[in-house]
Amino acid sequence: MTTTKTAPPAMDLEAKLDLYRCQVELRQFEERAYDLFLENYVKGTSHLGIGQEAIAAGFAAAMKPTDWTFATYRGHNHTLARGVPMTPVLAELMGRTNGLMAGKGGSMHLTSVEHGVMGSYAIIGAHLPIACGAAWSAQYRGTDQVAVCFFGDGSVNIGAFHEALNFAAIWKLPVVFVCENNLWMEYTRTSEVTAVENPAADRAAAYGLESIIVDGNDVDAVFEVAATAIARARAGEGPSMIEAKTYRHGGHSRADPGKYRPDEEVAEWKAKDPIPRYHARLLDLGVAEEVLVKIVTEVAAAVDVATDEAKAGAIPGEDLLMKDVWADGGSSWRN
Amino acid sequence: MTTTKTAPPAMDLEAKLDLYRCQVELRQFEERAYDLFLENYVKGTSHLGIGQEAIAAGFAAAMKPTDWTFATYRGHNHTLARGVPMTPVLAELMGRTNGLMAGKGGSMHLTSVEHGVMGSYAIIGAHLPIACGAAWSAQYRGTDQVAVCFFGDGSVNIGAFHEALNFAAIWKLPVVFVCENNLWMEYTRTSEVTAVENPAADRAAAYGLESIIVDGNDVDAVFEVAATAIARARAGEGPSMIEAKTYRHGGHSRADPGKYRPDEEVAEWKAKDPIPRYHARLLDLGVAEEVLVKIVTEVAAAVDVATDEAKAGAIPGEDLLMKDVWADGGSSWRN
Amino acid sequence: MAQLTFREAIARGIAQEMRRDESVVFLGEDVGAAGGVFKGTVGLLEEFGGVRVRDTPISEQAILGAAMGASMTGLRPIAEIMFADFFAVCWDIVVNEIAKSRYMTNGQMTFPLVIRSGNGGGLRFGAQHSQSVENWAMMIPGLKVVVPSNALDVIGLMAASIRDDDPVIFLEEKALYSSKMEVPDGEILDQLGLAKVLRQGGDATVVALGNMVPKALLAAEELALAGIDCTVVDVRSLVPLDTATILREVSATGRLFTIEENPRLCGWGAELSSIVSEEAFYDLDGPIVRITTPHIPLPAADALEDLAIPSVERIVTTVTKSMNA
Amino acid sequence: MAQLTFREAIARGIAQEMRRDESVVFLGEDVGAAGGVFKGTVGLLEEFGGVRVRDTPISEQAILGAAMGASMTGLRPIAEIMFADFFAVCWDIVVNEIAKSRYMTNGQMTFPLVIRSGNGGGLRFGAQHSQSVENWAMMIPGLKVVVPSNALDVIGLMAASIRDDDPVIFLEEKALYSSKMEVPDGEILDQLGLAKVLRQGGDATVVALGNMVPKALLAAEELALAGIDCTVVDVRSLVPLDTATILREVSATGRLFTIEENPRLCGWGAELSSIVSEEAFYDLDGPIVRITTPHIPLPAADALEDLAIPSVERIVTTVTKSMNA
Ligand SMILES: Cc1ncc(C[n+]2csc(CCOP(=O)(O)OP(=O)(O)O)c2C)c(N)n1
Ligand SMILES: Cc1ncc(C[n+]2csc(CCOP(=O)(O)OP(=O)(O)O)c2C)c(N)n1
Ligand SMILES: [Mg+2]
Ligand SMILES: [Mg+2]
Repeated sequence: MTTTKTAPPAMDLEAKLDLYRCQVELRQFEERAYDLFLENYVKGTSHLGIGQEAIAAGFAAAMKPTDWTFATYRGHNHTLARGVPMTPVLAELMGRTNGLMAGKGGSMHLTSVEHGVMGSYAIIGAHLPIACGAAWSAQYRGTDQVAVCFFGDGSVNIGAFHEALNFAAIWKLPVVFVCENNLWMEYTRTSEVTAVENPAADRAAAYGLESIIVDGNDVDAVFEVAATAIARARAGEGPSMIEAKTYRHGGHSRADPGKYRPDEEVAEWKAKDPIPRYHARLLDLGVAEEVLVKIVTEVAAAVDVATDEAKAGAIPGEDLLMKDVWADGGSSWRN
Repeated sequence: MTTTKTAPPAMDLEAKLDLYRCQVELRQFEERAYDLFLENYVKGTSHLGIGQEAIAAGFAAAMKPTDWTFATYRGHNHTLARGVPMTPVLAELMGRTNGLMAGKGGSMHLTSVEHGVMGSYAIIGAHLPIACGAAWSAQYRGTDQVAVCFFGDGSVNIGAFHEALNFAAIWKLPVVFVCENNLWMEYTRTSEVTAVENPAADRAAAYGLESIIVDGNDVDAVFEVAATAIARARAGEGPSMIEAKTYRHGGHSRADPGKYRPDEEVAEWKAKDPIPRYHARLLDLGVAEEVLVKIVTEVAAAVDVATDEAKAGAIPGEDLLMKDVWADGGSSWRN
Repeated sequence: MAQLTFREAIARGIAQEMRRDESVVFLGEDVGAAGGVFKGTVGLLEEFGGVRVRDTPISEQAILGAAMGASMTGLRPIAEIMFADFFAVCWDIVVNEIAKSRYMTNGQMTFPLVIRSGNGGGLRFGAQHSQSVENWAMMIPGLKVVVPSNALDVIGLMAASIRDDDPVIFLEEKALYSSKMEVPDGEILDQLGLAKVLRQGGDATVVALGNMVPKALLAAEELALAGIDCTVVDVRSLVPLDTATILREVSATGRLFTIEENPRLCGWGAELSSIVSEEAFYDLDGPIVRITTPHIPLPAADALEDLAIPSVERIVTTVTKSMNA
Repeated sequence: MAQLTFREAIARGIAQEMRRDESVVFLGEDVGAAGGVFKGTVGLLEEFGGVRVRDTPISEQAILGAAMGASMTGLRPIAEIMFADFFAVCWDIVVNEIAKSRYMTNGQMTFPLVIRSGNGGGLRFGAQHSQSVENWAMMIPGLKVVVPSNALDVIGLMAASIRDDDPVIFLEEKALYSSKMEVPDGEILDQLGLAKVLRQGGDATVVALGNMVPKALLAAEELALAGIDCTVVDVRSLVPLDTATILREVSATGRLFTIEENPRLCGWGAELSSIVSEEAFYDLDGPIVRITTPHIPLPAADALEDLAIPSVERIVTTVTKSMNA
């Protein structure tokens, strides 16, 4: 592990409170999403990011609004952290017309171009080359945009990962690859099927990149490493890959209680929960407990409002079904 | 670069003369194949291995007859080095019924299961996972067979390379990956599109493997490194990856005069031609010049015979066309 | 006899063959300890051990490459591609390598392997986890393609696929995993390339596959009440294709309807239509009608997905309209 | 006017569009300094420089991923996949990502990109370098599919594809690269989704694509001598498909023959057959006949490849036999 060389940007207390609020929002949103599965409002599958909030929050805080996020099917956190309101996300999970994509994408494909959320991708590895393409476009057009691309530890063994990393490196693209290493694939431990100990960091050298590992449950540390890598990319110094160590508290997806994991392992990681940890740090920094409690309460109210709004959404019909296969808005393949 | 740890097997003069003969055979065969293109006996495309003979010869000598070769479209050398006679190979290039696959595969797909040549593959990267499968089968059945898989320097940037290397490493498969680094892809220099200097060796660590580089124009050196890696695989110690530095004297394929390469580069490498080099070494070892000349003459006669035999082959017809899609020997997809 | 779900039938079919043949091995993602994400392989690791039942990394090209290399050297591997949509990340190994190598080598090599995969929609998984890919595979010379519609067929066709010396793409309809039926005890072995006539009727022939089979049967019941008596054929195996049965049944009724859970273009329905209009043209009494998913990616929302995939109601309406035209 | 080869037309079409639109960029393997392995892009690097014309590693997923990501953020990339067979190594990016993302995002994203590739056989390259893949692409909702048959169409359809806001799979028949024709100077712009009637005849309608078009025309000449007068339609674009023209021409003659350089199953010929027998059934005077490559991988030997791919002679014999049946 090498730590970054340039000085981290200073962060004031206000910004830290925002980081706290962001993590609380993600957490409460995901908990509500879970409840709504149980109530059968959310059909299909869904992959929660509970326990991994610090990564989404830290990176989003380090990005400009014009930067781009590329997420996986475990993308609720990343979508919300970029400023997408809760209601359309929740409505999307419920398959309503007021959903982010009117129900056509679902939980695994959250996208909000307006917020720089350039898609959530459900095929392992696919979005790494796509993020390269966005970064290439920024480079070509001479904008200062950076693409940040998140993926899991299990995703480092698929071909597209390899092609994208080499491609980004040789073209010096403004892209930051972020491996959220939560130790597990679906039900298999990544270390059992991966030839190196740190799935992303130990492969950085194969692409001429620095090996960077960060505590993914420490939002300040994440912010720091994110800011450095993004600044590097923006300055035309090329891609970075960051491995953030973290853990998902629940199962892989809706259907999975996550019982294959040793109880002690789950307990150990729950003790490292990024939110109580940050809570404690903020108290140490002199923030009053009631300021934090107020944030939690406000978020809870917002989640309730979003839930009601989402539930009020209409059920989509034939018109939406046959819309937007093509750029002309239609779906006709013949004259 | 790390050199191998176990002592190399000793090689007597007889064996060295065989290595010489093998290289001469490959060279003369390829030269004849080239002439036959010009005479329009060989249709389609063809990728010669002139200049790269030491790798094929050295590895083949280190393999048992029951071991397996997996080659690319540049596979004439590897096929012949395993003992496949020249006539069926030449006849295959000409599309005759006495061809190795009766004309159905062509130059890019030479296969002789009988000789352990388990196919030549024309899609970059594809055969690396397939070689893993053969190695897995040897491991499962408890035979001592080893799969040796050759590929080019340009092939290290495709997804299948990455998947296969990781897979072989975690399953500790008896497979030896051999990168024949001839510096060029088709018309593009590999270093221009590859993030590391030594395309294979600098990536070995990403799969927990040792970084091994060998002079691919020195057949003794190749034999040594091959014997060590194969012994390792046979002993159940898992895969190796070897990068052999070499050069193709001609263009990429039949259609290519290879003019994009600087004259000095070509000249420099022609000066390192493995065959004159080995010739000189054998003389140093006390072999009489006429022994070597005799080998060259014998091979030339054999190439002539093979040419005549190949030309005498029949043109394949409808019966072969519709044969062997399926294991029942036929091609019927309906009743 | 035992009540068996479709997903239990998968494991039973595989276990039956692994017991009788040591060369049968099984690999895929989360197939071992977890018993598969669809719980189709529960118990296999426990019975056959970790040497024969192996979890892999997320490396579909490596999975299928390994299956291919193993099959050419004496094993009979079964590989799982978790969702059929993921064939797209390893399509080269399937179509350029596995399908062609026997032919290219003039029969020197044989590839006795089975690739099983969760196919089709209905589970609200969205466009990248709901595709039916039987047409992708049918299009490629050198692949056999099997799609069972019930637990009994799963066992018998799985056994036949494993014993077959050619590569078989074995597609398991995700929407059917929890369907149940009575299945006899003991060895079950079926045959590839045989369609099944599930219902005889004099007015029209309805040909369906996989998850569309139960829908076709329900539609036929409704249609019968309205006076349209349908023959229903379960294709079961697209390659080899039982054209004899299909041509016979279409000629008998003079009308063909195909029910496909596939986007519109170039599917097996079009292939059947074209075979019939070339070979049984003069037996036809009216247009051949294909009922398919529209030519769109599958949407995630339940309401939209239900509109997209052919329903019993759509089958009934379409057949009725065409028969009364 | 200038005599132009098909391969020169590629470069001319691309250059025309790169001149008028800075957002058009081009990437692929050996496309720059080497001018493409089929010499289809000679001169582009020289005219447009290394920032707009870029050589890539052998990483087809990265090539197409880059094209997709660039197209969703304001560029109009053209990507080359050297041989169409190599689509198999990057099929996921094509079918699961590029084709579906506009629909999945409810129209938030647009993908104005062109993927061009050398398609088809005839060059004795063997099974892994000779496939026609237009059917693979036609099957996938969200992809447009264009296959020109001559140099003029290459330029005009290339321009139309580049200006189109949807992803276009642009297939260049390898067997046609050295064919030549007179092409006017100045801007050439054609339209996607229009078939061309190349010959009018009263007896049968022959529909062909790409390299089969010149063969169909030659066959029609021979057939005319034997008293069978054929209409010949060049499909040009499979998606969007000009069903209006095809249905009109088939209805006029009452007979349809499709000529496809594809293995037998599930091709565009089957799709056309099925459209016609559903929508123009009562206009048909006889069976619809598809002429295709047999359902086998393509062999390498010249003699075998010539037997496999539909020839003028096979077209003549098949049409004659069927018309006289
Ligand atoms: C190509 C492909 N193979 C398999 C899957 C099925 N799958 C979905 S998530 C997953 C595990 C991914 O693990 P990881 O990358 O660690 O991400 P995490 O789910 O832990 O966030 C698998 C195997 C897939 N979506 N795509
Ligand atoms: C997937 C794929 N992409 C592209 C090609 C076209 N192609 C054939 S050989 C070649 C260059 C390979 O270079 P290298 O791996 O160095 O091998 P060499 O030809 O030098 O032996 C390319 C790009 C291919 N066959 N397969
Ligand atoms: Mg993980
Ligand atoms: Mg090379």
